[in-house]
Amino acid sequence: MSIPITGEKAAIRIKQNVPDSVVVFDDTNVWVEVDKLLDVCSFLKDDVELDMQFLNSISAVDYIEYFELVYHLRSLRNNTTLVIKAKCFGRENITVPSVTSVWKGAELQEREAWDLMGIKFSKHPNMKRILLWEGFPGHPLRKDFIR
Amino acid sequence: MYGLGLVKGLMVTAKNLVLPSRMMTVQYPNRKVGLLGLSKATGVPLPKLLLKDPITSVKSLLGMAEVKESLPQHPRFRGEEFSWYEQRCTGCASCAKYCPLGIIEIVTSESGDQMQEGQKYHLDKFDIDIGRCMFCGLCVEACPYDALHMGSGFEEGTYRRQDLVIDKRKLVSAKKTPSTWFRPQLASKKYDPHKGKNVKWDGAGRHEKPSLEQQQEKWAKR
Amino acid sequence: MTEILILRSGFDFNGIYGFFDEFMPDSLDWLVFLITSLILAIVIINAVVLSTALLTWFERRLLGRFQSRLGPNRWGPFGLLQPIADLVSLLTKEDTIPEGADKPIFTLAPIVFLAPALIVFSVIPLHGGSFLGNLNVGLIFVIAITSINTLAVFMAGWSSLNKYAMFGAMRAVAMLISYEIPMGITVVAVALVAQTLGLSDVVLAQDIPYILVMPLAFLVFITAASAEMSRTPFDLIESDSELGAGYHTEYSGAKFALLQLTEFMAPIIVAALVTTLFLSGWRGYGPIPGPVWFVIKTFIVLFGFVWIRASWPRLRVDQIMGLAWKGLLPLSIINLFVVAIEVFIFNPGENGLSTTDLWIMTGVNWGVTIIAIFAIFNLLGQSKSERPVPVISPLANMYANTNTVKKITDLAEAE
Amino acid sequence: MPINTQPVTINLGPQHPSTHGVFRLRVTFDGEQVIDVEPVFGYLHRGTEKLAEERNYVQIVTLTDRLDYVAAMTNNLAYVRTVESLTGIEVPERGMYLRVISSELQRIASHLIATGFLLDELGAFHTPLIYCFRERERILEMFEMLCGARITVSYMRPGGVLQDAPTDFWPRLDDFLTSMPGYLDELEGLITENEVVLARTRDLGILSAQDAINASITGPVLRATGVQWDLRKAEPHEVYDRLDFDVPIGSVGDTFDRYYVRIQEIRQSLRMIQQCVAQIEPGPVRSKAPYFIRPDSVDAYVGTESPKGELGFYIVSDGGISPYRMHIRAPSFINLTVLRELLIGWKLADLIVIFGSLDIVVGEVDR
Repeated sequence: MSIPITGEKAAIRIKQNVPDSVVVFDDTNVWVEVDKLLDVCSFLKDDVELDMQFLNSISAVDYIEYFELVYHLRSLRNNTTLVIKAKCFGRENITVPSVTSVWKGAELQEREAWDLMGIKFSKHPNMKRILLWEGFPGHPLRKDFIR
Repeated sequence: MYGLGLVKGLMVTAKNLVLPSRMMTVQYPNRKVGLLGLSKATGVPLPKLLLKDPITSVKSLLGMAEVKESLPQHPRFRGEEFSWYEQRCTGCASCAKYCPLGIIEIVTSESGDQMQEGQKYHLDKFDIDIGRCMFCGLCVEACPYDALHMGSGFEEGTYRRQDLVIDKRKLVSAKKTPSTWFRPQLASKKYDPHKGKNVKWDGAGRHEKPSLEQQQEKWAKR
Repeated sequence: MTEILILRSGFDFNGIYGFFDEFMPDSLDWLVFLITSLILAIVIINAVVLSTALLTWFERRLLGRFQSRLGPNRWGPFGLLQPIADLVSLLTKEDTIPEGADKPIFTLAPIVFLAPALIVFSVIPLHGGSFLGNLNVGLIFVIAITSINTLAVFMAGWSSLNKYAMFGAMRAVAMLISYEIPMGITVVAVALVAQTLGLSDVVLAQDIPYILVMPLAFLVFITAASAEMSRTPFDLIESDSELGAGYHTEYSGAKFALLQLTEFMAPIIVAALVTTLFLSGWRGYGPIPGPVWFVIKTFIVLFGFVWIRASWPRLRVDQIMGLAWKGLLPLSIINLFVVAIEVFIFNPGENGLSTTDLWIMTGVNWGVTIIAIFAIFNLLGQSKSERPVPVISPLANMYANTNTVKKITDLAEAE
Repeated sequence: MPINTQPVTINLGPQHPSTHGVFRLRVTFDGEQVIDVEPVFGYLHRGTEKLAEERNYVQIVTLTDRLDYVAAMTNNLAYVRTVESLTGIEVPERGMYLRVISSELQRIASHLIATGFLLDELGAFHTPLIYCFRERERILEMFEMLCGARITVSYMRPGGVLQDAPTDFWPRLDDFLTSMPGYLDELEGLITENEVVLARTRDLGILSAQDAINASITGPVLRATGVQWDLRKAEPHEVYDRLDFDVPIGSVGDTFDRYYVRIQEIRQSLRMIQQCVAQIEPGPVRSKAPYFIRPDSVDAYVGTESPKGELGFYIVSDGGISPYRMHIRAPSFINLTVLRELLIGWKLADLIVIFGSLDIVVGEVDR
């Protein structure tokens, strides 16, 4: 059975190696600073103990006051999972560091997040709309999207 | 190696060429039959058929005779032509609420001055827009009185979209051959809707409608 | 009816010319010539188009049965009128020409495509002679005429102003020209053994069918011929899964009907040629007349084509070119070389090779064929089919943190 | 001497026989060689994630049918598992067995389609495709017995499956299980040793294990690279931990391996169904669950091994009757990450074959 790494364990490990990155954690999730996201992710991938070599999925959730990016990570070697979350505040011009350089699998998912949720990823190789056409007004998965 | 795999492939296709039992075609709606097939399909013995209808017999030898064929369907098949029993329906509109697409439109009015349990609303309108229906069957699953059943048909074709809206009049006059999907009471009776037997409203439900006395008794207890 | 007329021996150019010449004044020789040509043209076109229609039905029914379905059976007895229904459907469609197309060439291409296919039929000997009588350069004539196809395909693809059509046309030119060469070399071998270039004479020389005498030549010829008519596994000109339709992407209506007609005609031509060159043409046994033997043999070859079409996938463009230059060309040269030596040794006189000579050649050539094919296969490297044994990558371990492995072993022990 | 040609850009799709639906590839060719590929998504975008926000938890089951429309059962399974993990609804034993049986049948059907269309793209004139469809037809007939529909099944519900299998289902399943290995052998006879297929698929579009993991590839495409990773073993859900089965892997990671892994997985699925039929016992198939499910405000992500790869649902609930946000991790979509790297340098004919071997369904790519 895949064992979810507890937020506490992961948070301690991350804190030790990437200072000032963890905002808060609970049983299953770790919230990290948006600015440190790339550092945290590259640490998680290269770390021997956590070894999160596999990016499962990137989801973006609109909580109206803020957007939350959810990274579901998996270690294929240790058969463990980890959830990293990042809150980004504001409605317009949100920019989040892209993790494409760490996991190539993020490429299409980040484009999807930009297209449907309007979260821009900096240093993404091809930051274009993916499912909708260029010039589509707004981002449909936002809660305030009215057609 | 050395083309042997290619020869093996040729053998597989040859095997399928000579084995007619592997045929997957269903000749819907008409099946071409030979002479023997014709006598089997019509149930008329061969000599009698030859005497009685020589033209058709010759046609069948030429491979031009046809008999009706329908696609094989399980009794559980979820199809259109909804079977709806007005007698069982109370107008609770559960089906309309459960429909993921919201294509069932129900308008009711009070039928009595004092609505009590078991008493029913008067249904002014019961429309199902099967042009948008995806036959998921959630409405049937929702119906607490087993009033709405899936049908078994699949051959609806019209020239206008509006014609696909089934209204109350059509529902009442439609053939009542409900599918046994989510209706174990019909499945346990080994009912097959494709045989074309109509089911009356009192045989379609999981439970009988309570009598007036029972209702009054229950009402009085509260 | 027309077919029976054709099959009567003497129904060729000279026969008809003589028939009309009897009651026409000498000054009207040009008219007699014209009338004869017209009659021949009408007969050939009708016969060929009818047999092509029959072939489309035959192929579709047979493909259906190979694929365990029925094939067309609705229209007419056993679906025999299906080709007519198809034709009506195609002819009544709108004949569109793309906006930017080169209109004259676009219109001309189907005609250029169809004409050579029809002309070839005038020299195929059905019984003793062909429509044109016994043409003494029949082999060269056939090879020359069929090469015009390449031009027509390129015309169609180029003038359509469609990239898919262009792809198909470029592939066609590369492939058709490559396969001309092994095909020509094999035909030379046949001509060597038969000591003639006339198609009827080739049949007459076949005391033993040449498929037995020269199996290698037969294999090369049939492979090259299926490439020439672009059938599976060489159908990349119009590979439907890659190019949609290839060179005839933009064609519709009557023009498309012509292209399709020619395409279905090609197998008949090839099958007739194979019958003539390798299966001893109209020669057969028993009371069955020659033309019937010819048709039977042709349909056996056609059955083979359909069978292969139903069974094998398509090769890639570079593999097809590789097969032509690395596989078929050496094989055809080996065949020509061996046959030439044999013919030199037996040194046939006026009457050609004797039956004994042919039997000896058969024995030698079968050995050569098997050795040559093995050698070519080994050289091309396709025989090395061993694959590495799968090794579980250490990058993942799905049994970590789980006792599934233990459970399964426990279960096995318990049993 | 290098021949300089002008690059040609072709729009493969959205209407093209080999793009598995309405998928578009903008390909630049140098002669026949691919020098650049740009996939264009979105021709089948229906906004499933947005639609799910206004439907309740049972109604969404009908939406999941339409994601990967050749494998609706596994979509249902992935979704209801997420809802169960969100709410803690228990599933009765027989319901779990029926789930496994139906989703393994669906896996066979989906792999048959993948194999058939791959061969179709190789240029076999529909013969393997029709043989595959012939066997798939029997699976669809069994689905019709289970739930009345063949493609859009909507069979599973949070808390079990909708209905028990009818009595005539089991003989039909037995018949299928006994005859299917023979048909598979026949299909393999047509394909696996065929020189043309081998010449076309061997060493074509090789994907290394490292790249596959880095690009989040899952499913048979990942297993073909030699990575033994299967969520049915790694995260045994339902009754998979009681079943004995192997996880087939490929050796090179080329197109042939992707095909062959699928064929072997079909055999493993048959094995699993056989064990399920032996183990299943009478009982309820669906536990009592309210129709309007109101989970606590939590989120849950559950990945399930679907025929295409890991199909994951991430559901955020705000306590209402419909999810606050539902995100779908679509395997077909994410497997396309490596498309560009796989295709560049190959020829047009190879492009079609490599693309076909990835086995995408546009309903799932665009959602």
